[in-house]
Amino acid sequence: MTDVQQTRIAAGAMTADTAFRVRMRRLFGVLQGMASNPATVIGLVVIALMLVMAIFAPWILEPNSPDPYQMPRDWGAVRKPPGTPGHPLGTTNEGGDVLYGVIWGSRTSLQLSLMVVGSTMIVGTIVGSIAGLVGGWVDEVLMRLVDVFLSIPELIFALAIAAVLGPSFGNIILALAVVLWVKYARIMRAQVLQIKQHDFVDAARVIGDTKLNIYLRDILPNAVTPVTVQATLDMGNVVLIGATLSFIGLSEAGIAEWGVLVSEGQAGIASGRWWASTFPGLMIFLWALAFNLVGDGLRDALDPRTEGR
Amino acid sequence: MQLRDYILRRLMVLPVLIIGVSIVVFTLTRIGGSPVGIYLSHEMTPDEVAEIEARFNLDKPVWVQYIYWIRGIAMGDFGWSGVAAAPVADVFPLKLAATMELAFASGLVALFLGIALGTYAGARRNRLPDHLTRIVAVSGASLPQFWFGILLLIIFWAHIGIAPIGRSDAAIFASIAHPTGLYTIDAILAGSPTALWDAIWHLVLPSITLGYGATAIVARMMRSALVEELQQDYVDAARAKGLAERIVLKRHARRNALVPTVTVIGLTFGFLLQGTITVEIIYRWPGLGRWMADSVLRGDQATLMTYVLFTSVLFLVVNLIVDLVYANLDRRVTLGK
Amino acid sequence: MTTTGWRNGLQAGIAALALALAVPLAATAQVNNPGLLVHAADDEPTTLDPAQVEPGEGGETVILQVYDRLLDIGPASPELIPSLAVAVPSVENGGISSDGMTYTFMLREGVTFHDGTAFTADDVKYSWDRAMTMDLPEGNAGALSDVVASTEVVDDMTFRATLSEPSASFLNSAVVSMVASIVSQDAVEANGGVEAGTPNPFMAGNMVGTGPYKFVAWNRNENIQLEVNDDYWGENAKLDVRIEIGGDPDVRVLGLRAGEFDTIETDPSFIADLEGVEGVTVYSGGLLLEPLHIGFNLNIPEGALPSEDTIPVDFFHDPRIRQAFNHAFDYEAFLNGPLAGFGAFNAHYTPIGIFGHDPNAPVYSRQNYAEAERLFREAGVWDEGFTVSVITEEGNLFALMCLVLKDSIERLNPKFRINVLAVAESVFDDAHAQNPLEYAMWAKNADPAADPNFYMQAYQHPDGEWGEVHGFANGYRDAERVASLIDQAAVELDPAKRAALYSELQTMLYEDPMWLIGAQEGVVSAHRDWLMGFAMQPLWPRPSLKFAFFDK
Amino acid sequence: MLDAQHGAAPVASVRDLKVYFQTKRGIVHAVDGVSFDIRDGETLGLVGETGCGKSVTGRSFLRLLPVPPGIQAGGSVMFNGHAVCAACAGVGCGACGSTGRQAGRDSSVDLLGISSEDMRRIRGDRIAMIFQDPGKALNPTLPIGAQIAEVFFQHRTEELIALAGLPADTAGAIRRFASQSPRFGDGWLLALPGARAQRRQVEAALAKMVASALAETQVPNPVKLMARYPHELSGGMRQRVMIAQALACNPDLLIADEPTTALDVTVEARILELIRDLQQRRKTSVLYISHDLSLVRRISDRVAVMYAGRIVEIGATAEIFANPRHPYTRGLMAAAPSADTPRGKLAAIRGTVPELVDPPSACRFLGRCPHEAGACRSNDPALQVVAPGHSVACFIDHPAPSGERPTYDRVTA
Repeated sequence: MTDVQQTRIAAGAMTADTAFRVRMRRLFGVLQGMASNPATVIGLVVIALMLVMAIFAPWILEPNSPDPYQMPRDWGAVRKPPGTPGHPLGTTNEGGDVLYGVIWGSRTSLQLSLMVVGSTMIVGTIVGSIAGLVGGWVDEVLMRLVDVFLSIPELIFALAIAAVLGPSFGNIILALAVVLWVKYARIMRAQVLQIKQHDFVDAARVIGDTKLNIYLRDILPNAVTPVTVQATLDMGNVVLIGATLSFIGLSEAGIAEWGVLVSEGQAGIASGRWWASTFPGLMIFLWALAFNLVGDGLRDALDPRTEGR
Repeated sequence: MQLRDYILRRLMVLPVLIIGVSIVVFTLTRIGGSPVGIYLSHEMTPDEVAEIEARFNLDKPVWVQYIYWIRGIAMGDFGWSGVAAAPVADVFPLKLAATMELAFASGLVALFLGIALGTYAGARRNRLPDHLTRIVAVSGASLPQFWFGILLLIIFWAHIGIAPIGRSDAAIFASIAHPTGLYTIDAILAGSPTALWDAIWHLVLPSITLGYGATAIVARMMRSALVEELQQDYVDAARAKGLAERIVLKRHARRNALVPTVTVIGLTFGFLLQGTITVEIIYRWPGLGRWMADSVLRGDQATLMTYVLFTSVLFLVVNLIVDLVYANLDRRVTLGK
Repeated sequence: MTTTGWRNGLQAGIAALALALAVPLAATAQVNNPGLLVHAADDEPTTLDPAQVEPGEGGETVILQVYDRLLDIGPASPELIPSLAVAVPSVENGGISSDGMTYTFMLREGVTFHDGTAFTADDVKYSWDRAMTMDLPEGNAGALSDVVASTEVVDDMTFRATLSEPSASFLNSAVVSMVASIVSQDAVEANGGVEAGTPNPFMAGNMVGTGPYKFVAWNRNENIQLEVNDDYWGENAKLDVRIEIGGDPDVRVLGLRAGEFDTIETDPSFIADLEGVEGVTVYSGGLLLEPLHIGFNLNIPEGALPSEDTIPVDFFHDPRIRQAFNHAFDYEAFLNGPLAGFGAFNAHYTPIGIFGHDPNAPVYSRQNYAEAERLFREAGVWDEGFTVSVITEEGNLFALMCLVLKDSIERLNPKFRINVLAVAESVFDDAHAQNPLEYAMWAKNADPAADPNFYMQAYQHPDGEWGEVHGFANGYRDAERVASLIDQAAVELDPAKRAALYSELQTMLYEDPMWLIGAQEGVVSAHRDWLMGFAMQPLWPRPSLKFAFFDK
Repeated sequence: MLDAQHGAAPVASVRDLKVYFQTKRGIVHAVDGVSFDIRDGETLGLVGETGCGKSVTGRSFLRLLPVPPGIQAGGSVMFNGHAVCAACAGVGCGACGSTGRQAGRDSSVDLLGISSEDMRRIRGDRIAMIFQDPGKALNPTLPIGAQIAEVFFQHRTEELIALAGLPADTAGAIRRFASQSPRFGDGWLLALPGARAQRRQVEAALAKMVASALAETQVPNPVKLMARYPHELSGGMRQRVMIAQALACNPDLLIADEPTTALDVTVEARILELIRDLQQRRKTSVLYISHDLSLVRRISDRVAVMYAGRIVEIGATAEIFANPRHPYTRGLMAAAPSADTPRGKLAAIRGTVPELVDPPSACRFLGRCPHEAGACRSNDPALQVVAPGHSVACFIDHPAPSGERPTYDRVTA
């Protein structure tokens, strides 16, 4: 009996250690895989540029006082075309500087996506983990709740929530968070269930590890990859849905956010004032594209099946 | 036998999900404050406000209101739409027909185009056509539809002036009967080429706008499914039989790649349904999506509740059908379990 | 390196791009849709029933075309003209009794409803009684029931109304209002009849009137179709009508430029896009009688404000703060920006064009930061600052006015913060209908009227409609004086003396403002050149057009 | 090098075959200069560990390598196809001496050099292949019959038309149907009454051919089997179907790539027997690829041992097993699975197959070899004859250029 146990302990310790090494080697492989895909590299570069723009926005363009997330409105210079002195990308119907909107919009978008993805990831991970670890009726109830949430098409759901809460950027964040956490819960639960089957988790259990320990050391790190892929894709997706909600009219007026700018600038497109929505629209497109490219690249790099035979 | 158990289980869960959705929807609209704001004005006395609330049973406890709502739905009464100034149930079928026509047109185009594109790319993996298709696919999923639509509108409607907006020419519309509400079908039934052409012509730009993203989804799925199938042994086995590459691709790989691609129909359907909102706004398409957007902005809760509930049920049913079809189609699924 | 360096480089390149892309749209020369007038409307009606329609709501436009009223207002002047009544009642022609209590209308013979039934005095009585009986809260029945004590059919072609008290504005405000439209008794009785407090679904979506247009169809969210009534008692309309509903403002502008629409509803901010466009005529003239205003709430319930707000509930009790807001607002920016120059400064409640407006009375028309700062300092809020929310409807001029206010106040002192809550129409209506109001400030426009007394009662009198909701009595420097001046003016029959009273009020209220009035909006409209007989009458429901006059 | 007792020209000769793969880590030399012959009618066993390149070698006969990332780096695979006896269509008759072959009409082609169209004609007809896992190598969504039918469509159109009782000059949609090359609109054409009848005839003929092909593999009730799907069958049955499909056209060469690995041991024996039996009846040459030495010993006439992209030893089965020369072969034999060791494991040889990215000029077995000497580090041994019909690539049996010779006694750490 003790013999068997000891062998198992040894095996457990060894596999856990190997698992870590395998993970590190895989991570390295993933990075290498991503670097070899030109589309992913382009995506990474665009994301880097966007991040630089977002982080250094206050140094690129003087923040509007007192609220830098409000468009600086020059009511005396409304609807100026690009190339107007002081407004290289033109101005909006409210005299807002489009360049300011484009640059500070990256900051707003970053906030939006970080807040939504961050909160949904945390909530989803916790709920999914609880469902997967506890099992039983808790799992059943949580998963039915998740199913109900997944039954409503996400844009329509977010639209309904934002509509009910009233138009504001904060409410868009809230609506998206309410809608999107379920994806992570589902991924996380599947991961927990899958990894629970693995030998090394069994081994750890045999040597008397606490559940929490097993979870933190073995299960959580293994689940990081699919969650990361989903989060990367969501970083772009969230901005896209947010902008769509803004377009429909659920944003608050006057903030420096790309979706708001497209929707406000839309009013002038008919009259040849293409700039106020074109540039911010392009930014939404690039943002979503970049994260989609990287998310795709990440998924491909993580997917063992795409390795050459 | 396993398949039947699976179907039974799915069918049993369906009502649970629908009730769940209805509770979520109902709760949501009650959080949002008064559903009758659209009728109120500041000239009203509190008595008058109470009178309007009583008209909509808002003086009752919340759970009673929910029962009223569900009972109404069961009897075909979805409430009164303030925006359409008519019972929701009266206007809904007309709007639904408009939206479905648009969604189906886009969906069909997307399905065929997506499968063709995905096959083309998947068969030429890691070569130029594959990279180009990838760009189409990723950009399709990243392109803000409302922005794309506006750009098309500007070019083809405002600048070149060849594309129309709306759903039909009013005069041509009036010239034929509309038994189905799907104008293309109506035109065929009426045997009027003019009306058919008019209906199709009005469909073109909205379908492109809506279909682009859907094409991307299908193409992407088809590509990866095909790449996966092409790596299977049976493809090599088919080649080893001396089959021409064309037949290997069409009869074996593509055919089997279509099976997992079926699952994407559910996803695409949701995408199209959501997309109709912005596309209908832009192209003045008189469907559910535009009505919903109007209702959202004007606080027409009866419409909003019906719309969310209906689209969810539709989404659920379509996904259920897709899953069942998939389980049936893919014999490997039953084999594996 | 400064930011200007790279900005200049970017500018040069993009200016060239701008020139290349801003190609003018191709103009269409021939007349589109001959025989049909296509009007692009802003809002979808919520109802087509005169007894249910809310003043200023989209359905009024359609009701104006399809139903007739006893009297009408012509396109040229605000004078009343006969319609279904053959004469405008007056004391001289015996239509108004000498005590001003009974009005007798001689009706037009040989008029038929669109369903073929004959028009008689019964229909008039039925229509008015119907509106007053239904008394729908959302409708405007009060315009009749507030003054009409009883109605009576004298004979087939004579109708008499008895008032509850004399009213000089009965004809102007009640008889021509949409709620007083004459509906077909037979049609209503055949479709649900009259039930107190309950809307009639048939009438909400159908119309049987006597007007120059017959109702054909209402395709929700799409269009409303009307056709010429060939049996009209007056001059026949020339063009069938299709009212296109619910396009975005820019789609309407595009459609007009492309020639798909003949007339469009627009607001001044879009006029710049239409000026100089070949084939399009921009009509502008006169001012709307609906000042754009922001209200100060002096009656905020404790704890009701949004959580971000830092002001005390009695914030606006101090007239200096209200004055300071009025001084700080950038009027020129608002007029020249969102209103594109169409409008006038008139910072108090006797609108330009209304009797009693004193052009010499002081108005807030220029941003005066020095004065605003002085007043804010005096009121003791300068150093600490404040945050206050202003609620308004999203997506229109009101929201833009709020943004101008936000910029004006926040630039004056960064410690001052204005949150603009631009919400859905129904949410706003809901908030706006509460008494007491749970927001410190809100923005909208005033309801139009023809007489100064209406504005004074509704918007300035401490016991008036808003005086009560907003608690003006808490804030006026001399509430009794304001009340008595308004009451005096209401009954003063000598125009000169009355004008003097209003003049005094204007001066007084300048020092003690209860509103911030951004501007009085100009009347603007745009239509295709090929449209003949274009006329506007601001006293008609917006967009103030009668399609029957048009031809092309 | 040719075995005297056969004397005939080999059915296939592989010369200096090199197949490289482009991977993220570099170019993998999966097959690196392999030469051997397959003699007419013999069974050649190709053994080695997983990843040694034996499957790639086998697939090279059919050019079934993914183009990128596979690189056909060089060498040749000469194939001497036989012309089918005109009298009996390959069944075997008096005219051809029961060989089914028309004497003197053999043609030799380099399989690596011909056009893909020519290659396609050879595949399934002259050279066929059986795959490792019949569950994966059969299309899961097509009935068995339809899958075997494809071989006949492809290579036996004429016979099909003849068997259906149609004139040999049948053209148009029916011919296209019988050769599985439909054009757009053929569906409608074939629905026409006249064509439909002809089509039925073709289908009936086809069913007959498929059934007889299946019957060859001793499956019960072949007609019923035709309508079933692969997943409805057991593994053994599936492999029988694969074999029927492969042998349908009576090929000259059969590549059997671990055909029994995925099967139970009991089934394995029966399948082996079947292959053996069919091979002997039809005089088909077989390249039998396996990692299982004992299995190869049972079925092969000759054995080639592959290691790391090279053939290290080749010779008659008896000779090899009696007198293994290469240390790797010896290692394999020592590790030969007995009844209770799990299959597919060669646990006794320490280490693993080296990565084949840019291999150095040294013995590939270096590092795993218990007898390695200095010469093995700097020289790459080539295959040399050590006995008649027995070649080995090791310096033990033929000195390295330096003259150094490791011996079996020497064991280094």
